[in-house]
Amino acid sequence: MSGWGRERAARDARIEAGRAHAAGKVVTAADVVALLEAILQPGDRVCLEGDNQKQADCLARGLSQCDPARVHDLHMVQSGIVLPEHLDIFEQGIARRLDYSYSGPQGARIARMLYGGQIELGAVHTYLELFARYFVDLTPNVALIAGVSADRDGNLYTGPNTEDTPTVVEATAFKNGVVVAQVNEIVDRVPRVDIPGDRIDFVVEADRPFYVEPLFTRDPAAMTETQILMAMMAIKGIYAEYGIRRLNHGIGFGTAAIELLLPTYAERLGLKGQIATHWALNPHPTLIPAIESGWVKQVHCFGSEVGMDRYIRERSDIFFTGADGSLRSNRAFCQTAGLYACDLFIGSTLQIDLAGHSSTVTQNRVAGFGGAPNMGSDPHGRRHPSDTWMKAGREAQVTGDPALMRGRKLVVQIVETFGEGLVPAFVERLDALELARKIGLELAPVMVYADDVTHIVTEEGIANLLLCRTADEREQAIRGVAGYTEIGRGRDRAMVERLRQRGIVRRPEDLGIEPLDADRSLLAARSIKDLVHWSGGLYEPPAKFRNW
Amino acid sequence: MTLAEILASLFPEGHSVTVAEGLVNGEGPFRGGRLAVIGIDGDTALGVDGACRLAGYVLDVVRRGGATPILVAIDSDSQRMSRRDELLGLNEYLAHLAKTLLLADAHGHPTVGLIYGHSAAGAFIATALATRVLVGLPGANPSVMDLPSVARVTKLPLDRLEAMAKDTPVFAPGLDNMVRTGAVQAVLDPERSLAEQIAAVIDALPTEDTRDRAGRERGGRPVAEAIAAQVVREAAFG
Amino acid sequence: MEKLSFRHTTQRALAGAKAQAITGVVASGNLEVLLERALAPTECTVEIETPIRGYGEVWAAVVADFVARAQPGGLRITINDGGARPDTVSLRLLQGARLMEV
Amino acid sequence: MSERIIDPAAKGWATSWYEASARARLDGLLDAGSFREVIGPEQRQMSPHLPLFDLPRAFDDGMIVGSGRLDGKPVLIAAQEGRFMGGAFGEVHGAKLVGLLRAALALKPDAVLILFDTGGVRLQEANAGETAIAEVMRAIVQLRAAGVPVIGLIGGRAGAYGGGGLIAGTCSRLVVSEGGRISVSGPEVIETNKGAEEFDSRDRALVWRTMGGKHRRLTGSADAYADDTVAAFRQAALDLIGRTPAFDLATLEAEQARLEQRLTRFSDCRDGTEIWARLGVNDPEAVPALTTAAFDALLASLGETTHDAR
Repeated sequence: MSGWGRERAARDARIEAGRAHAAGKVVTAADVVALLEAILQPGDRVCLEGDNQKQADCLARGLSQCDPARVHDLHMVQSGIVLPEHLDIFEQGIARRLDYSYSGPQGARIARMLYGGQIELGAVHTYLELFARYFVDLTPNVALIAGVSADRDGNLYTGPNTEDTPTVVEATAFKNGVVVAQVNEIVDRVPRVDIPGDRIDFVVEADRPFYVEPLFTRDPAAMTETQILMAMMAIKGIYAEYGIRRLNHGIGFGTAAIELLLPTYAERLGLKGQIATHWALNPHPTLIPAIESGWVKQVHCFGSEVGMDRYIRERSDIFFTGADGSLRSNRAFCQTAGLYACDLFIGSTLQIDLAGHSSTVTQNRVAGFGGAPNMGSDPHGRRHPSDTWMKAGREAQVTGDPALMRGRKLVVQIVETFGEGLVPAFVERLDALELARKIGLELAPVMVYADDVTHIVTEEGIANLLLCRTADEREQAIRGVAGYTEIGRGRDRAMVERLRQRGIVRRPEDLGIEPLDADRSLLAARSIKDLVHWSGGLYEPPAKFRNW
Repeated sequence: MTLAEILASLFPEGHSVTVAEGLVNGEGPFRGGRLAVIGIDGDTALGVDGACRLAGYVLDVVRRGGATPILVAIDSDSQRMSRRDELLGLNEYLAHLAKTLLLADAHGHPTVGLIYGHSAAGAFIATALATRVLVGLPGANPSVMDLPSVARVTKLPLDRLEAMAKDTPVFAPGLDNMVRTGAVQAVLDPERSLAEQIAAVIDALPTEDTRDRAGRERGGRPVAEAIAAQVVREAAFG
Repeated sequence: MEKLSFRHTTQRALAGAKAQAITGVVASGNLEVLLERALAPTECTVEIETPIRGYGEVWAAVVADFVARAQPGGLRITINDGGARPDTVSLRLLQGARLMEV
Repeated sequence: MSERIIDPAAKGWATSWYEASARARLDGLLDAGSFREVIGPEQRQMSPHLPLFDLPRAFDDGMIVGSGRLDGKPVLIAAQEGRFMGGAFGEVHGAKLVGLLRAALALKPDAVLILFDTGGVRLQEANAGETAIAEVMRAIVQLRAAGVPVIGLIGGRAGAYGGGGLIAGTCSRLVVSEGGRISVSGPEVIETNKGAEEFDSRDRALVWRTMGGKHRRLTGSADAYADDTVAAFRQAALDLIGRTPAFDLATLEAEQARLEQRLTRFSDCRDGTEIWARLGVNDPEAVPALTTAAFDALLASLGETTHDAR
């Protein structure tokens, strides 16, 4: 037998073995375990689809019920470690090695298991980085994915939460891998074909619809005056100053407050049309008032958001939708858009050190950062100018030929100086370093590196790190907005005042903002119910966010 | 004492008091007239159905007129905790039951609560605490919440709560603590005739709500009486 | 509970004639501030009861900054803290001073 | 230097009852400047018990009482601060309300208004709280019998739970907003004791269908439905003052009949929507999303939700 075609033959054998448990391509939920045991080989690289939003949970349960004597030592290559089953399989010996990107609720458990040696860790990637490796050296042998519906030929409708699916399928199906899709229902004809059927080998009719986390829903009722003050400063001191039109927001309350201040505070500042028009952003419910007020021109989404589907369908002028009318999201493309086509990323973090490095990892939690490190970085490959980008570049430039100057992406951290339980956000040394030491990580889990951060916004003011010329200036600029934390109280007051004269540190009063004006009456919506009203009843919030 | 023992001591000549599904209703001869008895027996939770029936019994007594005293004998659980009860408006049923007792009182029916077992929370407020005077029998165990549950909610260690409970009647469960708070006027003597003791209680009914005064005197509610009195003194229209 | 007490001298009395004001509520992460015009025109006291121990230095810094900024001469300020963050404390103090200036 | 973006007199929003503090509710509800507080915060009549638990106290113990005028009418008024200890009844908190109700017996105001916002009894002072609730209920009944209406307003974040729900059931009239909840056992308590199968407390829509303002208004548990604004509550209170039921045998017999009928008609209903359907609501699933105007129209079409039987 010749040396070529072995992968194809192996793939055909797996599919042949799986067919015993399928009617055509269709597999019942009850036969999932048998199917997986038939198609999986020990040591396989497996992508079990799941990120910070949707989860192939039926397949995850199935995988965790496989016999470890038959299915073992898998190498999991997947975006998210989110469901308990994602870690159960390591405890059971079904999986051994892990390369991933994001872990939300399982952050503490994953830290314990790493520490206990139950997981052999490759690396904690960014989404885009892991996707890239799918095409180079982490190509899955088997992909277990999730969609809304499929027909009997395997044509797949992902629904609004398309997210990672096209990327995962592309890497698997075109490199001799096997693709299993769980769907909520088998239909005669799918509303639209997100993945053509010839890339899907098996379709599992799941016992219940796949889980989606409403991760991007922020209840305006929980928004504080401090967050509103920070949002006012960001709008006036950064958005207006740099004329930011193309941007991405994180998921925190500070950025949600910015979204809710656009039709009120920013409108009164005369900024409509000047800022925040084009977005790489999930469909945040808190963006509804700005959309309805005509602020927003276009939004491309990584995924969808629970309850936003009807609204999006009726706002196809703003969102990317298919011929069927529903949202088409795509994490890989949206991450790329955020990286290369946005002039600003603004998000929150748990810890910032004196240089400006930041991380959401604490001593006992390996959070994983998902997309934030890509959004929150200056892409050196960018070659198109914009006024915003060039202005930031000018501020950063100190030496060299001005004709060779390039721009800078604005990467803004918006944090309250103290977090939950009076935990300071500013620290001498990131907990991430201690965690890396404890579990032997070669690379400390830093979310945004200092050299990518351009501004830090706190309730005390804005530090413009672009304008800092020395490490000492940078440290004092950070201390200068660190409030009453130990870092803040340890500032050189005279130097901070000098930085203030140069506009490197700016206080609310320097921006013409009276802190006592930071009032909840400024919010375009003060409750989830208000958002429903803004949407004309189209937004259908998940039950846990309702108080009616 | 059990309900049967209580009824025997109250009505040596016999009575018509029955218990059905934990609900007590009936009457017996008392000082030449009658004494009506309603109540809850057997640590039964009080839900919408039971509260409605008990309220009906009280209204029957009022409708018949006269000055028949009403004894509210209680050994109950808390209010019945269920989705159905709340859906149907349990708060209205419990409040209605309390109101019927307060109405009976206003119509000249002396109302006396007698706690001989457990009672808690809404069931306690709607029944025994809605009488003119509440008395107890040794062994009774009224509570708002048991200490392990208090420990869970307050996130305090149980042993610390138990130690605190010894000197702080204001939060700890038990008859003695309800006596010191003023909610329970007196503890009766199970060895003596309950008929005589209840008669004495009725003869000495206070004309107004004296529970906060008792709470101050007994140290279980040190400031309530003074606070209420200050509001009465100082409230005025500008 | 930890009790803290600060006494400051101001350059002037706080404007306005309002005798008393209260702002905020005692809730998790919040606090209530009672302000009374009860002292000599260039004196200010701040008394605090807080369930979070060990933040005396932070309170001292917050109060000192507030006094320097608002010049709350004449005020006796009493705080019931529910575990508020320093920025919230600053905000409530300034809100309180503004209420008294009416 | 600093520009003033907000003119406090011309805010874009009407003051939300749900969001407002107890003091802000009093301010907005009563005629401007008419509120006279009794035992104000400067008297520092705080809980004598909370320090034992190492818990912070509030100057007013979460209960603000006093007198004021409502469109010129003299009223006594009490407001609970739902954010302090969940608005729960402690010794001082409860005694202030007891005192106010007793004062009303002599002062004969046009009404006593109680602005509920409470989770029930404060566990750290449970016996005092529970006894105070009993005292409050007795005092309310005495007042009502003396011809003074007692009107409860419910729309705060803590709702009217536990003993608060029982006190509410004793009032002459109740105003409720959509966000307001009235119940004895809270969803979490039911779930803890009986399991998530009985009541999934995280299903907020279920919580409101079971004990929320619209359900309570539709079933006649509350007499008026107000928008979530202080102005709407003021108007609703004014509307009710002049038409409150007497407290007598006839009223309680009517209430008995009303409550018995409710049991007969809805005893087997598992969900609010089933009850609403039997009440004649055509599209019960749509009720939670109805605007105030649409909900008012629905109420008018049903008729039977308004009664004097309480």
